[in-house]
Amino acid sequence: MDLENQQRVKDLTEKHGKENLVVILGGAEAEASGLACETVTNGDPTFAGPLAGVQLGLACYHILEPKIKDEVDPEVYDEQVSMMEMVLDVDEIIDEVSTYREKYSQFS
Amino acid sequence: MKLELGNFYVKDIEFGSETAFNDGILTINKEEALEVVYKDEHITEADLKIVKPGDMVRLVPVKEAIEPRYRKGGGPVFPGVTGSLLQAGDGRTLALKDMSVLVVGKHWGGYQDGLIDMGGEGAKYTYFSKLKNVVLVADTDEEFEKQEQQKKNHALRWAGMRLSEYLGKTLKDQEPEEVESYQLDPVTKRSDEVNSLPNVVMVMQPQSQMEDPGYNDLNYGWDTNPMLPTFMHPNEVLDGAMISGSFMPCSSKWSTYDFQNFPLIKRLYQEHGETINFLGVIMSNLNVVMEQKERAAQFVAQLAKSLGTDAALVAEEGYGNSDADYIACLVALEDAGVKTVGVSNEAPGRDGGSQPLVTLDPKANALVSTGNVSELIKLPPMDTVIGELESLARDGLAGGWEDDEILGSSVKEDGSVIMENNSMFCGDQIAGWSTKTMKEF
Amino acid sequence: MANLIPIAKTVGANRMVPTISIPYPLGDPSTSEEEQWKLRYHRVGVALNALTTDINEQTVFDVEV
Amino acid sequence: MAKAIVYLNQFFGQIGGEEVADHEPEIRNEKVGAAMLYDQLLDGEVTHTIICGDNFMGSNEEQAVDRILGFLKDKEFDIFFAGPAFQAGRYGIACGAIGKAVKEEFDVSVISSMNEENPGVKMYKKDIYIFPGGKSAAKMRDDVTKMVEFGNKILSGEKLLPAEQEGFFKRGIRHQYFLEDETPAYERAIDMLLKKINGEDFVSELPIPEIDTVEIADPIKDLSKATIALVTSGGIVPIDNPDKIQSASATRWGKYYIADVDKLKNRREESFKTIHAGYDPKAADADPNRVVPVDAMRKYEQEGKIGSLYEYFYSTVGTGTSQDEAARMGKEITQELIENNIQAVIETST
Repeated sequence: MDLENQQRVKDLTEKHGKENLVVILGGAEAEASGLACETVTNGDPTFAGPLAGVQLGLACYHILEPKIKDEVDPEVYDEQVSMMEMVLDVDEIIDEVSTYREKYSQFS
Repeated sequence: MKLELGNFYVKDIEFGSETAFNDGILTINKEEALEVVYKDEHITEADLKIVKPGDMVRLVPVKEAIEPRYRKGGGPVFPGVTGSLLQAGDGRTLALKDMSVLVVGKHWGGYQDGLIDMGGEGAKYTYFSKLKNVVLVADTDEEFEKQEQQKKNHALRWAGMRLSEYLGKTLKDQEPEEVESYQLDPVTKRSDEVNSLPNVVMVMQPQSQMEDPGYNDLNYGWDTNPMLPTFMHPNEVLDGAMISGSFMPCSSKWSTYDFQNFPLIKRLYQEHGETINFLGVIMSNLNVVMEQKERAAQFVAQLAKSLGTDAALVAEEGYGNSDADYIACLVALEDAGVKTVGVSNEAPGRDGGSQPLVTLDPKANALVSTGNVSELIKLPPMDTVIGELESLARDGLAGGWEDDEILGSSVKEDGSVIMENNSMFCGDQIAGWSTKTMKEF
Repeated sequence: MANLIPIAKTVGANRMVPTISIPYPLGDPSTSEEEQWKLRYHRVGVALNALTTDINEQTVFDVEV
Repeated sequence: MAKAIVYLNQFFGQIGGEEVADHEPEIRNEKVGAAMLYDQLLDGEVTHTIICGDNFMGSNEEQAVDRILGFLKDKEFDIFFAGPAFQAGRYGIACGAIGKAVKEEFDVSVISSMNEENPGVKMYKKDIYIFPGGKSAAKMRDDVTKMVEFGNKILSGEKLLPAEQEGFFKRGIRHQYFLEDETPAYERAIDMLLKKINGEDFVSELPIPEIDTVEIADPIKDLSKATIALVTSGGIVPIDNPDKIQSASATRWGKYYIADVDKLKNRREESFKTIHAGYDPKAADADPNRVVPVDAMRKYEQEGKIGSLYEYFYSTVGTGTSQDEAARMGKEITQELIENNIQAVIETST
């Protein structure tokens, strides 16, 4: 997760509180999504950004996860996401993100 | 040629009224044995000790190790050295196994002498800590070399050979427990089956770098310095044709015991007729003049080619400038189409960061390395010292020193030592026993 | 000036003049004083000339005596 | 408790990216970025973080290194970590440069990590421990974990295993090692021989290292105006060996005045002899000019072929002397020769 986004998440958390924030990831690749999830839960694993060593423990999901998909207007989802859903390795992405969420998220 | 080595396993050694070997026990009449030692009038003081594996005993300066043997029929065990010339390697020789005769200077050591710890952490550095040893500790009146760093150690080394022959004689009329048989048909008269296997020679480079007589390894009593590489039967080496010299830092040396038991040769014998056709030994040497080094390498390659050699093992008894002989020999063989493997130690310095051999060539691409001559070794004090501990620091042993800005003297007041591997007695076991290698750290 | 030219090469020497042995690089004691001097004078001269010679690779200079 | 200091570049030190790569070196009394991770894993404490821009280090290496060494002068630390630098070339070279300097100045272990493609590996693997690392910061935790596990091992005084087992890049540092399975040399030799005969793969226990090359010096233009010095590794010294040069594995050298000497007198005349233990001393003791040809040089001086022979000759012993020591002594002697305006050297070896 780039340094600007880390700063954004950090600022939003300070403004709204950890419990009031859910991070939805849209990454197309499993490893990067996992890293992003790790960043907002356990801190920046590359130790390069503002979230280095900061364990926010935020709730974090990928847009492809059923739990999130069910919350979205199917028409909008169809328009925005379904094309990608067909070409991405959904299972691998969900698997990776949920691994970090289960390990480090304090909220759900 | 067929050599039968009749083995008698020594379970214990003790002093007694009669020198005899019975039921695995070697008994020595000390007085009578010392008479054999004193036959040379240059021996001024002598004593015998017995040391066994695990004894907390340090021996220094150790000059030689010999396996006691008896030649059936009564000829000298070391033809041309302890008696007249005769053909070694054919017939039966009896040997006292699991023991050696060690020769230790009572006071004086030199560049070429070494140290043995029979027990404790130092024991792993030498092969001889695994053996039961009769130790001849003696002094001589060889005044001319007392203060010299390089010593011929003539009186002591020869006394050791006499003593080992004297002990070997106890086997004279006995039947060995086990007979090792070593036989090779003449090179041109081998079976088709054997001839179809890859032809292999063992190339030996014994230490011969002193131009003055008295220091070099001897081949049937002949100084190996002015020698040109020659073809020998491996049985000759195993049966006393070669004796150790008195030059070269000690860990790089082959003792006479090493020649008598040369593990690389014995191992080639095991493969003979199975995976290889063992042609024999090319006995080369090590030189001090560039042209001599090149000439020797050229002779080795020519002999190998003429014999139809496919592959060779080359072993070097030394390091430093003799690495030039070693590499030259490996390269000459490779250039002659012979696949070579070399066995030697190396000298990358105490810190391990220097060039491992003084000359290098990419053709030497298969080397077995048995140790770092300059590795620093610290050893705690021992209960007993046989010889004179101070000699390690005082007498210019290759791995010892009197004074070093940082390390002080090699010998500490409490009897502990710090030394270079250089002075471990035949410690790099280049004859083939070494379980040491070199690794990157 | 070294006898073991392969060693000199291996350690990176660029201008090399061979000498005759390790223990006596510049004078064989088994030869006459005159011969020894001739050899030493000649080979040191070769080394001095080597210092003035432009080279572009490791070079062993020829000696005549 | 063991103390560690960590070196990071501007990016991992959270200053910023390429736009601040000129960031000047600074030291902070806190754990910045990856220093936090080091601190979590270390059996000890990270006390300071040093941050320096990669470009600053790249274009002012000497100044950057000096300033950082200056920061460290009054700090107590037992171990130094640099990086990981992944595939970032400038960062890798910076880690190597500062790591080497810290190791030399403070004699502490220095550990870094780089991807094998990083040019810093080749440049500095001999000088510090470098572990093979990932290509990007995604491997931060893995790479730091490897570094710190090894660091913990060093701090505990545990015996270190060979490079191939510990995992760091080989440094060209070779030590003897007793094989766990005690396979004797004769088995290893036969095994290698049979494999070589059969065309199978084998591993040499002594891989031939790359041969050193030295830049070729320009030729002397006018020998008749040059002062030339004699230097030897043949161990020729005054009879009492005043500098106590060792007979083997030498660490000392000496210089001996010969301005008033036409030829070196020998051992019997109580003048010069050799203390070199690696060769038969007889010929050199009888006539030291055989090793240090003062007599021949004087002749050429008289003949006007050379300007002059320098008033000292330099001597040490070559046998068993490590390359590093030899190089150090060579540098020290060269320094003196240059200061005294010597144009050329004839080096005689035995």
